[in-house]
Amino acid sequence: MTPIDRAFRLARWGGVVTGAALLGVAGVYVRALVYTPVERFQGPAQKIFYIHVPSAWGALLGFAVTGVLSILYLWVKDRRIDIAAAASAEVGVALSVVLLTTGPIWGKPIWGTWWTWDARLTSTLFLFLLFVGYLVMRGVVVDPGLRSRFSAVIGVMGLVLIPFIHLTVYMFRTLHPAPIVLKPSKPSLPGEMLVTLLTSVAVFTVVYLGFLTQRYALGLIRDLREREAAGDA
Amino acid sequence: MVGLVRAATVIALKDLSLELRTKTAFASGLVFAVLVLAILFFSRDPTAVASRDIAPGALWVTFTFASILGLNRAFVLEHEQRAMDAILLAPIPRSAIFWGKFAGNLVFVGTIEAVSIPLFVVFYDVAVWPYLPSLLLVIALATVAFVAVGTLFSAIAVRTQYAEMMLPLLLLPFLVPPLVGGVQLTARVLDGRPLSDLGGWLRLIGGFDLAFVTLAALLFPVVLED
Amino acid sequence: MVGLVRAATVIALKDLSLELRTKTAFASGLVFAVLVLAILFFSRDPTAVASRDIAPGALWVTFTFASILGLNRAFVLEHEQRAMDAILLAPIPRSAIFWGKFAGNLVFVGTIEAVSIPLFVVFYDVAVWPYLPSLLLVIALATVAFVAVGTLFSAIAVRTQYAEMMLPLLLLPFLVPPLVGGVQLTARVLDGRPLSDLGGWLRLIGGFDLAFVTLAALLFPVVLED
Amino acid sequence: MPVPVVATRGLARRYGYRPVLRDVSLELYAGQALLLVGPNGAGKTTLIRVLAGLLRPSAGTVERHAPAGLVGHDAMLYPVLTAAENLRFFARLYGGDCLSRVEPLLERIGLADRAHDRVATFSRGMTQRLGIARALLHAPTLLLLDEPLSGLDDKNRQLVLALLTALRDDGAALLVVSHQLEGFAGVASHMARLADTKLGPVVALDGRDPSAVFRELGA
Amino acid sequence: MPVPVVATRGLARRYGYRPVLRDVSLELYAGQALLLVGPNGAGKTTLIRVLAGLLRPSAGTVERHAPAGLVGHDAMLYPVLTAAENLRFFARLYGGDCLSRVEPLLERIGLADRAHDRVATFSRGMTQRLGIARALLHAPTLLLLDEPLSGLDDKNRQLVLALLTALRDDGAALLVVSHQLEGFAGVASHMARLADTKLGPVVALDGRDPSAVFRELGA
Ligand code: HEM
Ligand SMILES: Nc1ncnc2c1ncn2[C@@H]1O[C@H](COP(=O)(O)OP(=O)(O)OP(=O)(O)O)[C@@H](O)[C@H]1O
Ligand SMILES: Nc1ncnc2c1ncn2[C@@H]1O[C@H](COP(=O)(O)OP(=O)(O)OP(=O)(O)O)[C@@H](O)[C@H]1O
Ligand SMILES: [Mg+2]
Ligand SMILES: [Mg+2]
Repeated sequence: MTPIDRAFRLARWGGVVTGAALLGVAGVYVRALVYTPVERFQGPAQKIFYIHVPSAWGALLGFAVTGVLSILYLWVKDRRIDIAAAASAEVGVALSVVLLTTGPIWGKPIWGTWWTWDARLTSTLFLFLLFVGYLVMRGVVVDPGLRSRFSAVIGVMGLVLIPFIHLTVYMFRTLHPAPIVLKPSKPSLPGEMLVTLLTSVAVFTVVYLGFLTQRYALGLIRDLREREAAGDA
Repeated sequence: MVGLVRAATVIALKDLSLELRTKTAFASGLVFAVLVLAILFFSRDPTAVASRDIAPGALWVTFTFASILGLNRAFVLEHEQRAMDAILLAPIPRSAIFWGKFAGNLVFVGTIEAVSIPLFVVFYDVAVWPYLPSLLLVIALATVAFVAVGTLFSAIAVRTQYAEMMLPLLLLPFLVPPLVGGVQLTARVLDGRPLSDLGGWLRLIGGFDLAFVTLAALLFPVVLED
Repeated sequence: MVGLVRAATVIALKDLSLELRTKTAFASGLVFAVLVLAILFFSRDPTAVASRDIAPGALWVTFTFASILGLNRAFVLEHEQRAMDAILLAPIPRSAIFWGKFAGNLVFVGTIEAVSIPLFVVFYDVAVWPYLPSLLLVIALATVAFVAVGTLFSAIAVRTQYAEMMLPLLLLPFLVPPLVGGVQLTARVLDGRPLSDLGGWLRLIGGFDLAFVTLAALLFPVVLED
Repeated sequence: MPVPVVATRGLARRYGYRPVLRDVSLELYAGQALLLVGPNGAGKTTLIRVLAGLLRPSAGTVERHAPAGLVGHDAMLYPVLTAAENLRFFARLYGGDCLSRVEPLLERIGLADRAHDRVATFSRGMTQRLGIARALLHAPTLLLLDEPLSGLDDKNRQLVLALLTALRDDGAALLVVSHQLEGFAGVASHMARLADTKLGPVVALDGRDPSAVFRELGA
Repeated sequence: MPVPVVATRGLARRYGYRPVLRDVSLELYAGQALLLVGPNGAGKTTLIRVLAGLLRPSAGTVERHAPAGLVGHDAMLYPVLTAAENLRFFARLYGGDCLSRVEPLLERIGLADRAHDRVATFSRGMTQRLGIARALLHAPTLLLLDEPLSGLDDKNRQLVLALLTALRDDGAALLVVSHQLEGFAGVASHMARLADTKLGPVVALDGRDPSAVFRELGA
């Protein structure tokens, strides 16, 4: 079985996982809309919560993974690490788009404003922009070696940047709700909602993994094709 | 070590002598400042907004854009006839190239800033003189941060064949902490608050400087390899 | 005449296909808008300044800088291996080169603007939708003006070996009328004033367009000769 | 009598105040191939750029009856575009049936297999050849070539020389600047020397070897 | 036995995934002058840049015992600076007594009178010579020259060839890439051919003419 066949099989698996995960999302929403109580103060608007929060989780996960892989690449210099990092960045960007659209949609009814420059929002936003730049750069640099090294450098820089942006904006007053699940005391969310939230977070993690495998496999295939085209053993 | 400092100085001086000959930094600092000031000035309804309230923002927007143009310049020059290759051949530590460019850019951006500040005083008649020392400290801190990152990224940008667009694309996200910090501090300083009140912001920018100057210097050689 | 249009189209399409391939205009429009917005936001004391009051200024500062970078790009490309010479050899009217570049730049800057406007709605939640047509008209008018002048000057700048700095230096003074006009009009439009009230400004910018598009087209060949 | 494809009368060119060409009068007819030699800095490139219409003469006149095809020191291509994209762009600019000549030309200069790689990734000799192809796109009746063989290996030197001979025989007028004379015996019909801003007499080769005539031109 | 000034073992280089050099093993000793020939796109420039340390090999090793002097396809100068400023800048970068060599070098390559003009205003041959001067600033014991004669007129070709011979006799190791072999008889001590990514045998010339050996190298 040639590497390219293996890559294709991986891509198919990725597809399967993604498909299943997306079904899961649908399921979560049935549960969210039908079986989960309507939040007292926010009303139906709160339902967006079950996609907003998990996508936030997925996006941040994606970017974090890219950052870590970038460091790893500078160490090992294996092209597959670079491909994986890029794949993770792509998924991260996709999920941040979801996050950055659901957020404001939610914000308008709740906060009465589309946007607020609060710590979490702003850091997400710029993280998103940084990785847009990352992807544009990858599109422009043709030499794979150069592309990998540039990407890694940006990835590492980005990883270090985030806490700073967060801190920066944190020194402003903040509208965005404080963590309500990941906090020392016990979760302050009605059990029903909490369960729904946690399942949807789990589901989105699978979505992330599914997309990641797919993009990674595709990157691998493109890479192998390039080598064949160049007639390299 | 001596070699590093010497080489870095030689490189920085070369860039600066060019700047001295052309005065572009000086001139564009001037023009930029005036334009940004004009736009922001005319864009606001004087009855609604006191100029004082947007002066710091205007100041930093000017710094940012004037600097971005300057940063690109530094490596475009090296790229034109591949002069950078000849530098790489010389028996000098590669980090010397970073420090040289970094120093050159600092002076360049510094000039732009030095030119614009008086203009703000005139336009917005904010009384800076009493607070000048603290103001300069703040500006210096913020500048170091984004010049360091800018130097690293312009070395990447120049090799993408779309340097003009690529540098801002990569650099701008990194400007948030230093700029927001710079702006906040500037505003507070102009309100006459003593630096001692501003420990938080100062520490933030200081930390940012430390982190990214180091990181940029470390990663620079990776970018040069071919 | 046919020849002119054909040649201009060919040139514009070449630049645009490059842009489509790299998406730099789109991406940098995004990043620029967000950053300017962020800086201006964090720079003001929210209690003192309503975001509405600085929105127009922010909008136009973004347009200006994003465009300046784009304008430079257009001729740097031609200059790299003297490809422009090969274009000059072709049996086409030289003004075709101007119109081609002009069109290409208009689309480029237009993209940047198209990307930034929605962002302003979101960030400043200024209700533009009702005024969208008038707003677009105003933006279009001002844009034409400075892209025309910019196209002419970038052809000069690229041959000074300091293009990055020289273009803004030459261009910025010419931006004052369209920008101040644009800013004023934007502010008024957003206040819900009907265009009929704004005749003065509209005529000013309209006249500026007419004068400088013509002038630029006429002077362009002079700039190309060697 | 036939009209020259390009003719200059009392041509002069200065850069700033440094005179580079003084009183150059030259006539080039269809089917002629003039080999122009001269020391570095003599003004050969300047002359060629003036003839092409890229530089305005400081004095004197230039009459050109056809758009020139020019091969210069720079390839005049877009490094970010592929070989094919470059040629197609210029072909569209020239209009007519130029587009149909792109493929054959790439074939002819032996770059068909690299047609879809960006010029930035080409070796020097490959770029040089592509530049020559660019100059031939519109089948020019006047060809100005500034050191066309530089950077070319043996095989490609022969290939280009053959190409030029064919063009001359088809009635194009050629002006070739070169520092290496080998191989031009078959191509050049005339020869002249440009030195310290002055153009020497244009001598017909009549089959003599350029290197021989070179000495007699007093180099 | 002496150590080579530069030696490669099993050297390979790819661009992206296109292999350009495969398993190149080469040793160059002080006083040797290797004339490297090969078709366009063979990988000569790539090899030189790897030897100079500007490109990382994809596989294999390079050992260099001295900073190389490099003449490449580009002059590696600042067009906005004058000839003198360019040389002085690089001289300072190399340190030592290099600064004192600037004047003599400008003299030697016949650019003393143009020392204070910007390189942007130089003719091709002038730029080429200045690039060579730049490479000689630090009196390198290893010289890598990629088509050093391109763009040079007769006189300057002789001048550069003489310069190279002198350097070789002073014990420098030379690697010269060139498509034109005339004049290298006196300079080159060895010759090799690089073709489709492979380096052929290095043959000693022993006074034979390169063009003769060229054929025997199976070009
Ligand atoms: C790092 C990115 C983000 C994370 C981790 C995140 C996480 C969360 C969490 C956990 C909640 C639930 C809080 C609660 O209901 O009490 C929430 C609510 C919300 N988020 Fe986000 N969010 C992020 C980005 C955004 C963005 C970019 C927006 C855009 C405006 C946004 C707008 C909102 C709104 C409007 C709510 C509802 C506020 C409320 O319940 O009062 N969030 N977010
Ligand atoms: N743009 C310029 N500005 C000022 N002087 C110039 C410029 N271009 C060329 N020169 C000068 O004009 C003279 C002739 O230059 P030109 O390039 O025509 O010489 P050439 O005959 O082509 O030399 P080569 O054989 O080296 O190519 C040289 O002295 C050169 O320095
Ligand atoms: N930066 C690059 N990216 C991708 N491919 C490249 C790059 N540089 C060179 N190549 C390819 O590598 C091969 C060898 O190029 P190189 O410049 O070494 O050849 P060369 O022997 O110097 O040819 P010439 O005699 O024309 O100078 C060519 O096929 C070229 O297309
Ligand atoms: Mg010349
Ligand atoms: Mg080569």
